[in-house]
Amino acid sequence: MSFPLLTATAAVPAIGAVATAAVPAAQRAAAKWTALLFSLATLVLSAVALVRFDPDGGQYQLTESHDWIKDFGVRYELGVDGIGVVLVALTALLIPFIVLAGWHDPDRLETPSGGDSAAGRRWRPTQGFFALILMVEAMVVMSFQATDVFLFYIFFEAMLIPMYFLIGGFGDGAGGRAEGAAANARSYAAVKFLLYNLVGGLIMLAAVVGLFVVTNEDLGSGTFSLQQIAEARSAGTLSIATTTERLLFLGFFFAFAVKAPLWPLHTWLPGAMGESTAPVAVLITAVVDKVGTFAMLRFCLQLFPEASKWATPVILVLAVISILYGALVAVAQKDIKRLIAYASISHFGFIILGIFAMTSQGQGGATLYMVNHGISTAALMLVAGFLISRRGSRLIADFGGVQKVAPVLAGTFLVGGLATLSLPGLAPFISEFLVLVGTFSRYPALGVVATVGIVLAALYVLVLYQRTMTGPVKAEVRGMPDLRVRELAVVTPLIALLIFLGIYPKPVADIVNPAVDHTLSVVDKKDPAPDHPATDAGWFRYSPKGDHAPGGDK
Amino acid sequence: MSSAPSVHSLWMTAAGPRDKIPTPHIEYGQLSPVLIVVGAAVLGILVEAFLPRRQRYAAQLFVSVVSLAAAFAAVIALAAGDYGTSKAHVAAMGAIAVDGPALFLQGTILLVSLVAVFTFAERRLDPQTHGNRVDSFAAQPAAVPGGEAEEAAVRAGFTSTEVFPLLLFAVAGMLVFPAANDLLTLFVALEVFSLPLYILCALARRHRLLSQESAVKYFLLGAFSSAFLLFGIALLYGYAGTVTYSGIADVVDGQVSRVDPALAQTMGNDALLLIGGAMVLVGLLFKVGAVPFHMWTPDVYQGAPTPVTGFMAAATKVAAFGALLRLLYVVLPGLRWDWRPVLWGVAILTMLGGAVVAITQTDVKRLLAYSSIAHAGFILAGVIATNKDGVSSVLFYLAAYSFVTLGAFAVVTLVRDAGGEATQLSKWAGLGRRSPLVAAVFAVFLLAFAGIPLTSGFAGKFAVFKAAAEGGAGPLVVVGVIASAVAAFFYIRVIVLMFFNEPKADGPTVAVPSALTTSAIGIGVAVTLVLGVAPQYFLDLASQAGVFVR
Amino acid sequence: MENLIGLLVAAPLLGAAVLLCGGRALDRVGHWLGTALAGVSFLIGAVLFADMLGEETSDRALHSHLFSWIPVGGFRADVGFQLDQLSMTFVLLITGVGTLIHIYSIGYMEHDERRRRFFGYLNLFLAAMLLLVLADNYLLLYVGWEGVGLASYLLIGFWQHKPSAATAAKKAFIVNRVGDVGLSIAIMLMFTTFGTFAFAPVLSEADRAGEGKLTAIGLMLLLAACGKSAQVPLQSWLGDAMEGPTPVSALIHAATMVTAGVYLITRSGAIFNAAPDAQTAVVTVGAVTLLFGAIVGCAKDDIKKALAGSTMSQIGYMILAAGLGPIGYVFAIMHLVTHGFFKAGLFLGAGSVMHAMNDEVDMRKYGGLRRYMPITFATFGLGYLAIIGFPGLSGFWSKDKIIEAAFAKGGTEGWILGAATLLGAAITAYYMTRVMLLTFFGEKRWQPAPDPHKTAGIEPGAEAHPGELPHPHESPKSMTIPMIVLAFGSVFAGGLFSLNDAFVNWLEPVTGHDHGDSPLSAATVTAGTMVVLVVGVALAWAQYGRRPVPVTAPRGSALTRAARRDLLQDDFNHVVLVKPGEYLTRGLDRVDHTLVDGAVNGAAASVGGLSGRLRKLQNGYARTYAVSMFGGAAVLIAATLLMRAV
Amino acid sequence: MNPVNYLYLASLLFTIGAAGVLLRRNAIVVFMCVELMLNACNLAFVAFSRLHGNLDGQIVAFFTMVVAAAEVVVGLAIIVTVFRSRHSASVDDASLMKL
Repeated sequence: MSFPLLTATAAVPAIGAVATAAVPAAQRAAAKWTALLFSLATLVLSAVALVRFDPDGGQYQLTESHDWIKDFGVRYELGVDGIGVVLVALTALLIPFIVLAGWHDPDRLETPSGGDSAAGRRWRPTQGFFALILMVEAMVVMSFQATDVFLFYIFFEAMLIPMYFLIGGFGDGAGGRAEGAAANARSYAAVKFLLYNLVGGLIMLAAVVGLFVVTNEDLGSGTFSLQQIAEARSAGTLSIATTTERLLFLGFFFAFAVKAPLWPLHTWLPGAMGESTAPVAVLITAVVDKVGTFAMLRFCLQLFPEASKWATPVILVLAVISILYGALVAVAQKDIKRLIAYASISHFGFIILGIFAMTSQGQGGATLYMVNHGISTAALMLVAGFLISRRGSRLIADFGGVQKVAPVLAGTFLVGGLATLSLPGLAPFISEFLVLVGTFSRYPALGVVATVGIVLAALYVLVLYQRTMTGPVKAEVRGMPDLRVRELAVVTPLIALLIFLGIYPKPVADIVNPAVDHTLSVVDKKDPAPDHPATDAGWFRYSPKGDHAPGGDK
Repeated sequence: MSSAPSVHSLWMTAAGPRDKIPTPHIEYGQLSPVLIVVGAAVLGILVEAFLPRRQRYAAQLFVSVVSLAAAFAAVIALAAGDYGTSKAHVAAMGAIAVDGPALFLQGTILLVSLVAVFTFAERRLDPQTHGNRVDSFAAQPAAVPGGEAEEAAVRAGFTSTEVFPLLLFAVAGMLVFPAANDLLTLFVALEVFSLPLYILCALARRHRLLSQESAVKYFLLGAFSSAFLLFGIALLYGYAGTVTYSGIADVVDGQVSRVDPALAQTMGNDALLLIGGAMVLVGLLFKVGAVPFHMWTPDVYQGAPTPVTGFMAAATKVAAFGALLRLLYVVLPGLRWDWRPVLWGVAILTMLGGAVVAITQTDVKRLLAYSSIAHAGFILAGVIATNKDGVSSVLFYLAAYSFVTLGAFAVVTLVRDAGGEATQLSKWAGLGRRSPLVAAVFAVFLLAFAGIPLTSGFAGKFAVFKAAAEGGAGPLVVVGVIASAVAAFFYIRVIVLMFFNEPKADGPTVAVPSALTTSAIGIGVAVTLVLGVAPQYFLDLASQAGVFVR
Repeated sequence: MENLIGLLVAAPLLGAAVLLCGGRALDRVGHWLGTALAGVSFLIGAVLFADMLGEETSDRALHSHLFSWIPVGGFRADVGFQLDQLSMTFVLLITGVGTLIHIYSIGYMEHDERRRRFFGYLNLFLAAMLLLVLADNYLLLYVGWEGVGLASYLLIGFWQHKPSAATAAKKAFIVNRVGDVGLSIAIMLMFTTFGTFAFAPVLSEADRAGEGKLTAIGLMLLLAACGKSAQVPLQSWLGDAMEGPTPVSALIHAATMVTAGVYLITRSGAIFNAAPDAQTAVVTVGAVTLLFGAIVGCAKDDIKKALAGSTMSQIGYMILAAGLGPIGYVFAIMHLVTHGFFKAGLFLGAGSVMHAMNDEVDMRKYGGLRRYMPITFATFGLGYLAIIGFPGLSGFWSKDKIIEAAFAKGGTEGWILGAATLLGAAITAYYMTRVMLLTFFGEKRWQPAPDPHKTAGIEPGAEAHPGELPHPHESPKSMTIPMIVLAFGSVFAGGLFSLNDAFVNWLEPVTGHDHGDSPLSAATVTAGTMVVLVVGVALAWAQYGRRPVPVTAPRGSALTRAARRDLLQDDFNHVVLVKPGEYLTRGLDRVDHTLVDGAVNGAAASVGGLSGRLRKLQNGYARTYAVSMFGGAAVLIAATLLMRAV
Repeated sequence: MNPVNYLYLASLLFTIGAAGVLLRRNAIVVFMCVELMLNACNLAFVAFSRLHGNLDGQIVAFFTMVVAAAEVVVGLAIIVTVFRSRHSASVDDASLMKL
C-alpha cells in the first residue's frame, strides 16, 4: 500500500502538539516556533494531497482502510472527495496564520518570574496554547477525512475538549472588566460552548447507534463505512424505513446544526468568540464550525437523502432566518468580536441555505463559501484582534479615527470588511452569489428574502468601520502603532488570497464540482432547467421593434 | 445437571439411607482462584496473630499482592484452558459456575483488587506522626476518636494491617458472587464480601465519626437488603423446590412441573416466582446502587476511607452486576417479559436520578458516588438488552468503569489539606494551576466518566447503548444520552473549577505519593486510554466470554 | 485590437494597485503616475475609436474573451469584454473627463498629505467604471457596478476624520446596495429564465420569454438604476455625497458613475422593449426625479448641493428618455455625454470658486466674483448656458431631442411626459440662473472665514485666515485648463453630434432608433422650450438679479423649506426605515439574550432546581433510606405482578 | 393443616421485622429486627422444605443462622464502636452526612 498521506496530514499536527507541549517552560519562543513549523509541515502535506487529488477521479481518493473496532463495525477509513480535500487545505492554510497571529496571546498568562517557582515550573500556558491549537487542527483534519461515520463522530466530539480549554483558558483581557469577572465570563462561554456541542453530539450518538442497528439488521454486520452503506443502498440490500431514516437524520442534523451554528442553536457562538482571543475565535468560526456544515453535506445528505429532502423546507426557512437575524443582531452589537460572531451566524445561514437548496450552484457555492468565509473572517477577525490588543478593549465605542494614526491597519480592516459584505471582486462574492442563484432557481421567494441580507451585511460592516476607523482621533487611540511585520505577514497573504479567489476561483470550483454533482445524484435532484434556454447567438444586434411581439412564446 | 427435585450440590444431599450419599467431588483446580484468595486471607489472619507489629505491614502487603497475582494467573490459566468457552461447566457439584462471564469478571475483580491493595498500602500521603509512616486507616479502630487510647496507639505507631486480610476475604466473596450457581451460594458469597466491607468502612484515620457513621448505615441497610434477598430466595425455593439456577430455570420454562399441587392450587399462579424473583432483584439492585435502592451510596462513599471507597465502588459493582446478569440470563430468562419492563423503569430512574442529583453536589466523593449511580443506570441498559451483546457489553463496561473509578478515587487521596483529604469541591479551585499534571489526570478520568470519545468510557457507553438498541430498547438509549448530557455538565464543572478558577490562598496541596498510588493511578490512566483507543481485543474477550453455562 | 480592451481597464487598475500598496515613497510622484495612467487608457480608447470608425457600421463591435470565471453546473460566468459603439461612447467620456479631472485634482489636492491615495482611488474608479461599461455579461457588469460604488464610498469619505463625510460615504454605499439587490435579483431571474446572463444570448432572445418575466427583470434593473443614478426613491444619497472633494463630485457624481443607470437601461433595451409596463415605470421614475431634483436645486444655497440637485434632475431626463424605448435611447446617451461635459465643467468651476473663497460653499456669501476670477466665470458661464439649453450649445441639442421624444411617445402619456420635461426645463433655467447670479453677479457678500476648527481640514488646500475676508484669486493652470477644455465640450459637443444625426447613426446599430410619431412638430417643441427657458431665467432675474440678496436665507415658503431639506427625503427615510431599524436590531439583540438564550439557560436552571429538591431527600437518616428501599421493593413487586396481570 | 399458613406467618414476621427497621431508632433494636426478618426467611425455608419433601430448605436455614451469627459479630462491633464515640445508639443521631 502507498504512503498514507491523509493519516500523515492528521498525524503531523498531532505530533506537533505533543512536541510543543514537551518544550520546557523556559523556552517559550521555542514552543512557538515548533508549533509554527509543524503547522507549516501540515500545510505542505495538505498541498500535496490537493495536487495528488484528481477531480475527475473516483469519489473518494487517497483512501486508507483498516479494521479498527470490529465489534462496533468501525473501520479506520480515510478518504477525501473534492469538498473534503479543499477544506483540509483550508484548515492547514489557516492554522499557521492563527499561530502567527496568536504569537503573544498566551504571554499575559505566564506567571511573573516572581511567582512561586514550583508552580512556575509546571504552569506552561504558552506551550499549552499552541499545543491545543495543533491538537484541534489534527482532529478537524481527521473529521474532514473520515469516511467512516463512527470515526468521524469520534473526532467530531473529541475536538471539543481542546477547543474548550482554548476558549476558557486564554482570553484577551479586553472585556473592560476585572480579571475575575472576565475569568467567569470566559469559563461561562467555554462551558456553554462545550455543553451545546456535547448535547448535540450525544443526540447524534443515539442516531449513530441507531444507524448501526439498522445496518446490522439489513447487512448482517453493522457498518459505518460510507462506501459500504452507499453500495448496500444502491444494491438495495439496505433499506431504511422512512420514519427511522427521518429520526436518524434529525439526530445527525441536530449535532451539525449546533456546530454550524444554525438559528436558534447559535447562542453559544457570540460568547465563545467574544471571550476567546482573536486567533481562537478564528479557529472556532473558520475551522471548527466548518465541520458542521461539511458534515451536513457529506453525512446528512448522503446517508439520508430522503429524510434530507423531507426536512428541507424547515431547514431552508431556519437558514434564511439565520441570515437576516444574524445580520440584524450584528448591527446592534457594541463589541467588535461579538459583531463578527453574529456576522458569521449570518454567513453560516448562507452556507446551509446553499447546501439544502440542492442545486449544483447552491452546494458548489456553499462549499466555496466555507473556504471563502474561512479566509475572509480570518482576515477581518485577526486584524480586529491586532486592533483590540493595541487598545486593550473590544468595545467599538472605545475606538475612533484609527484610520488617521494606523492607515495600513485600517486599510486591511476595510478589505476584510468588504470581503465580509462580499464585495464583487473578492472571493466571498462568488460563493454568496452562487448560493443565492442556486436557492433562487428552486425557491425564488427564499432567494429574494435572502438577498436582502447583502444590504444588512453592508450595514453592519460599514457601521463598524465608521465607528472604529473614521471620525476625529480618540485620545486613547493616539500613538497607536500601525501593523508590525509579523502582523502584515499574517494579513497580506490572506488578502491576496481573497483577491485571487475572487478573480479566478476556477481551480477550486473544478475540484469541488464533481463532488457536488455526486451528492446531488445521491439525493437525485437535478438543477431546474431554464424556461427559455438561450443559445449563444454570437452577437447581439438590435432588430427593430415589431419583428416579434413581446412574449413571443405566448 | 439432572433436573430431579432432590439433587444437588455438595451440601444438599437428599435425605435417605446412608449409602446413597454421594462423595462430594470438587474440582479444586477450577476453583483455585477463590481458594488461593481465601487461603491468603487466612494466612493474613495468622500473620496478624503471630508476627510482631513492625513486620506485619510488609508481610501483609506481600501476601496480598502475591495471592491476588497468583489468583489472577490461575484465572488466566483457566481461560487459556477454554474453561471460559468450550469447557465451561458447573463445578463443585453445581455450586459454582466456571464459564466465560465468571472468569472474565473474576479476572477483572482480581486486577482491580490488586490495584486497590496499592492504594490501601500507601503510606506517604499523610504527614508522619511521631516518626511513623501512616496510611489512611485508623491506628486503633476500636479506640474512641480523640481519646487517650487512640493517642497512645498513634504514638506507639500502631497501624491496622488487618485491612489486608479483610480486603482478601471481601475479594474471595466477590469472586464467588458472580460465579454462584445456586441461590444459597449467592447469599453466602454476598455476606462474605459484605461483612468485611462494613468493617473496612469504619476504619478511616481522619474524620472517624463520618467513617463510623457510614459503616453503620452501610451495615444496617446492607443487612436489610440481604434479608430481602434471602426471603426472595425462600420464595423461589418454595416455587421450584430447588435453589439451583438450572433447576429453577427448568421449572420456570415448564420443563419440570412444580412439585406440590397443594401449593399450586393455593397460590394459583406464579406469585411465588414473581415475588421471589423481585425480592432477589431488590437485594442485587441494592448492591449495584440502583435508584431507589441507592441512598446508602453517597453517604458510605463519602464516609469510608477513600481507598476503600475506590475498592467498593469498583469491585462491588463488578461482582453485583455479574450476579445480576447470571440471575437474569440463567434463572429468569423465561420471565423476561415480566422483569424487563420493571428494569426499564429502574434503569431510567437510575440514569436520570444519579445524573440530576449529582449536579448540585459539593463534595468530590459524593459527586463520584452519584456518578457511579448514573453509571449503574447505563449498565442496566445493557443488562436489559437480554442478548449476547448485552452480556459482553456489560462485561466490557464493568472492566472499563472499574479502573476509571479506582483511578479517580486514588487521585482524590492526593489532594489534601490540614484536615486530611480536601474533598470539598470548592477547595479544588485552581488545582490545574498548582499541579497541572494531577489535574489533567483527574480530567482524563472525568472525561472518561462523561463518555468523551477516545476514552474507555465512550467505548463502554457505546457498547451498552448499541446492545440496548439491538435488544429493542431504543427509548432507553435516548434517555441514556440525555442523562449523559446532564452528567457531562457536572464533570465539566469540576474541570472548570480545576483549570479556569483562580487558586484559593488556603487551597489544598497535592501530596507526592509513593510508587504504589502512582502506579495505581498510572494503571487507571493506561487502561482508560487503551480501552478507549484500541478496545477491540477486550471486546473480543468480552464477547467470547459472553455465554453463561447452565 | 481586442487585446487593447483589456489594457483599457488594466492601466488604471495598475495605477490603483501601485498607488494604494506603494508606500510614502510614491507621495512625490503619485499624482503624476495616476494622471499618466488615466491618460494612457484615454489614448487606448482613442486608438480603438479610430479603429472602430474604420470598420463597417455593421461590425464595429469588438469582443475579447479573457477566461472562464465561475463555472458551476449550468452556471457559467466568463470574464470577457465587448466594445461596441455604446461602450465606446462611455469609454471616451470616462477616460476623457477622467483624465481632465485627474489633471484638475493635481492642483486642487496639492496641499493634502494623502494626495497619493486620492489618485489611487480615482484610478480605481476609472478601472471599475470601464469594467462596468465593457463587461460582456451582467455578472461582470455587476462587479464594475459595485466597484464604482466602492470607489465612490472611498472618495466621498476621503476626509474620513470629518464625521459628516464618513456618514455620507456609508449612506451612499448602503443606498446603492439596495439598488444592487435589484441587479442581483435581475441576474438570477435571467439565469432561471435563459440559463445565462451574457448580453448576447439574453438580449437577442429576450422577447421569447414571457412578458411577465421580462417585466420583473426590467423592474429589478430599474431598481438598480435608481440606486446608482440617484433616482427617486433611492435619490437621497447624492446630496450628501457632496461631502467628497469637488473633483470627485464632478467626475463620479456628475459626469460618469451616476449615469451608469442610464447605461444599464439602454444596454438592456431589448428587455424593456418587450416589457411595456417596465418602461412605464422607468419613464415615471425619470419624470418624477427630473422635477424632484430641479425643485431641490432651486432651494439650495450650498452651490454643490444645488448642482447635485441639477444632476439628479438631468439624469431624470436621461432615464425618462431611456424609458421611451428606441425613440429615446440615443438621446438619453447623447444627453448623458453632453451633460458629462457641462456638468463636470460646472462642478470644477464651483470647486475653483470654493478654492478661492476659503471653502465657503454658501452662495449667499459669494457675489460679484466675475471680476476676480474671469476664467472660472467664463467656463462656468458657458456650462450654464449649455445646461439651460441655450440655443446652439450642447444642452440645447440633447435636451430638446428628449423633450421631442417625450411628446413623440404619443397618447396622454406622451403629453404628460412632454409637459413634465418642459416644466423641468423651465425650473432648470430658473435655478441655474440663480446660481449664476448669486455667485458671479451682484455685490460682494463675502464673510470672514469661519474659524479653522470648524472647517478643520475640510480642504487642507485652503489656508484659512480666521476673521479675514477671503481674497478671491484665479485658480492655477492645472485647474483652469480642464475647465476650459470642458467648456469647449459644453459648447460644441451637442452641435457636433447633431450634425446630420451623426450620433444617431453611430448608436443605432446597438440601441436601435425610431422617430415615433410626435403630435407636435420639432419646431413647435423648440419654440416651447425657448419660451419656458426665457420664463425661468426671467423669474430668477426678478428674484435675485434686481434686488440685493440677503446673506442669511429668508424663511421662505413651506415648499422652499421642504426643498431645502431635499423635500424631506431624509426625514422620510429616518421615520420609515432608520428608526424602526434601530428598534428592530436592538429588540432582536435583547430577544437573543432573553428568549433564545434564556430558553436554554432556563432549562439548565430548572434541572438544577430539580436536583436541589431531589437532593433534600438524602437527609442523612438511615431509616429514610430504608423506607425508600422498602417502598422501592414494594413497587417493584407490585409492578412485576402487574406485568403478569396485564 | 394447610402448609400455606406457615408461609403467611413467615411473611407476617418478615413484615414486622421490616416495620421495625423502618420505625425503631435504637440501632440494636433495628438490628434485631433484621435478625427477625432473617428468621422469617428460615421459617419459610423450613416450611417449603417440608412441602417439597427435600431437605434443601432446612440446610439453607442452617446456613442462614451461621450467616446471621456472623452478621451479629460484625454488626455489634460496629454499633458498639459508634456507641462509644457518640454515647448514643440512635440511628438518627448518626446523620452527619446528608444532601
